[in-house]
Amino acid sequence: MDRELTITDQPIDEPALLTKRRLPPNMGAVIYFIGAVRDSESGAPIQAIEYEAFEKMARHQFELLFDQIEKRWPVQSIRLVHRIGRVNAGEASLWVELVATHRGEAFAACQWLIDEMKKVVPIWKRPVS
Amino acid sequence: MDRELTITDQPIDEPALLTKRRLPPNMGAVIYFIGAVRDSESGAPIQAIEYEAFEKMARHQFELLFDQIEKRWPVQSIRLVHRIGRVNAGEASLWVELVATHRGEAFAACQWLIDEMKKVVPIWKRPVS
Amino acid sequence: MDVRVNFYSWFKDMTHCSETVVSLPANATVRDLKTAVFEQFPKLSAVQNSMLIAVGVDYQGGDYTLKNGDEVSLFPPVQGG
Amino acid sequence: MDVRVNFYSWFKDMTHCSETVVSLPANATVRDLKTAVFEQFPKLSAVQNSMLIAVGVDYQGGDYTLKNGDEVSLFPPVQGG
Repeated sequence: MDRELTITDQPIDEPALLTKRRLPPNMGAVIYFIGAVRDSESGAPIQAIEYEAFEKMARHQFELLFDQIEKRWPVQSIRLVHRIGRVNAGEASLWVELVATHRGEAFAACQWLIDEMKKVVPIWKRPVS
Repeated sequence: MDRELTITDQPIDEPALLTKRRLPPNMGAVIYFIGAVRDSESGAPIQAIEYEAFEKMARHQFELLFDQIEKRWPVQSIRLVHRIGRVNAGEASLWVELVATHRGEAFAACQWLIDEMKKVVPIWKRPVS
Repeated sequence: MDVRVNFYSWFKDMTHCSETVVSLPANATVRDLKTAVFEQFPKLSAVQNSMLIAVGVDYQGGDYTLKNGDEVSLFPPVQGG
Repeated sequence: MDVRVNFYSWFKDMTHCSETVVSLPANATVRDLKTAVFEQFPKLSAVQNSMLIAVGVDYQGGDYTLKNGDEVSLFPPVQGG
């Protein structure tokens, strides 16, 4: 399984990432998930979220999740970008691309990845009001 | 719920579609699903798939599915492009964008939409070898 | 009344045409129409279990009563995406 | 042995520091380390039920035996995405 993991304090450049997609002709499904910062948290308006990461461990934990996906689903490739630092409301904090033969495994693996990362990858949020 | 449905015999221009995304700042999740034509069908190599649609009914059935989604999940917007005519292996035949507050409803609605369209929307495939 | 019938996908290959017109008595149902169509195209009766039927742009069952001007479409299972 | 301990997120706010060093006997476990840390930062013991503990880049439980050079991280539940 091809993997590409980016943890960055720069805005996520979706068009540039799209340009670099590799879609081998035996693959039938691509899923993108984009998590964006919303302009409120627990009902109160916010300007941004400040993301903090324990980056070395975050990378390792992401790789462990990718290992699990590789074992469980026939996924061709995963590209994941997580932004850290200040992310303004309306901007993307997470971008995931998953390429697979069929949509079933693409959806299953993508949802599992996001659910699990929220349990184990050491990244924290702090709302900025 | 905003909706935009396109049935076209032209290639799906993902970068252009991405540029036109509307992501209100109270929305936290975007999903894209891209269905691509694979270079084999039932084990035999193919060059392309020829898609035929009963277009007027296809539009109506898509709208009925969007109505159902609007009733069942708090989804902000759906954009869907289905290509008809000849689509070469490696090219996208289906493009779906779904914007929602949270990822749970985005994933649920997107999967439901694709599963259901494959049951009711009158579009047919013919492999070209 | 005359009812126009459209065929799609490989149903066209079986009937060698994309549409036909069948003459039906007033108040005929979709079931009556199928009987009439199968007389004209006997091969289609062999695939009736996987046949989908629409009147206009909506799916309808055998009990649906046709009215003048209705347009019926017969086609195999759909496979979009 | 001396073990470096890092704090993340609002654990830093509670301890007013991002790291500390605790002295432990040889063969001390993560559990022993927590006891030592709670002595230094009593507020942390109140949130120990929602505390995650890593040694290096892997999560570890209380029974894990620390060795010289280990770096321990204590942090609240993660919230990426």
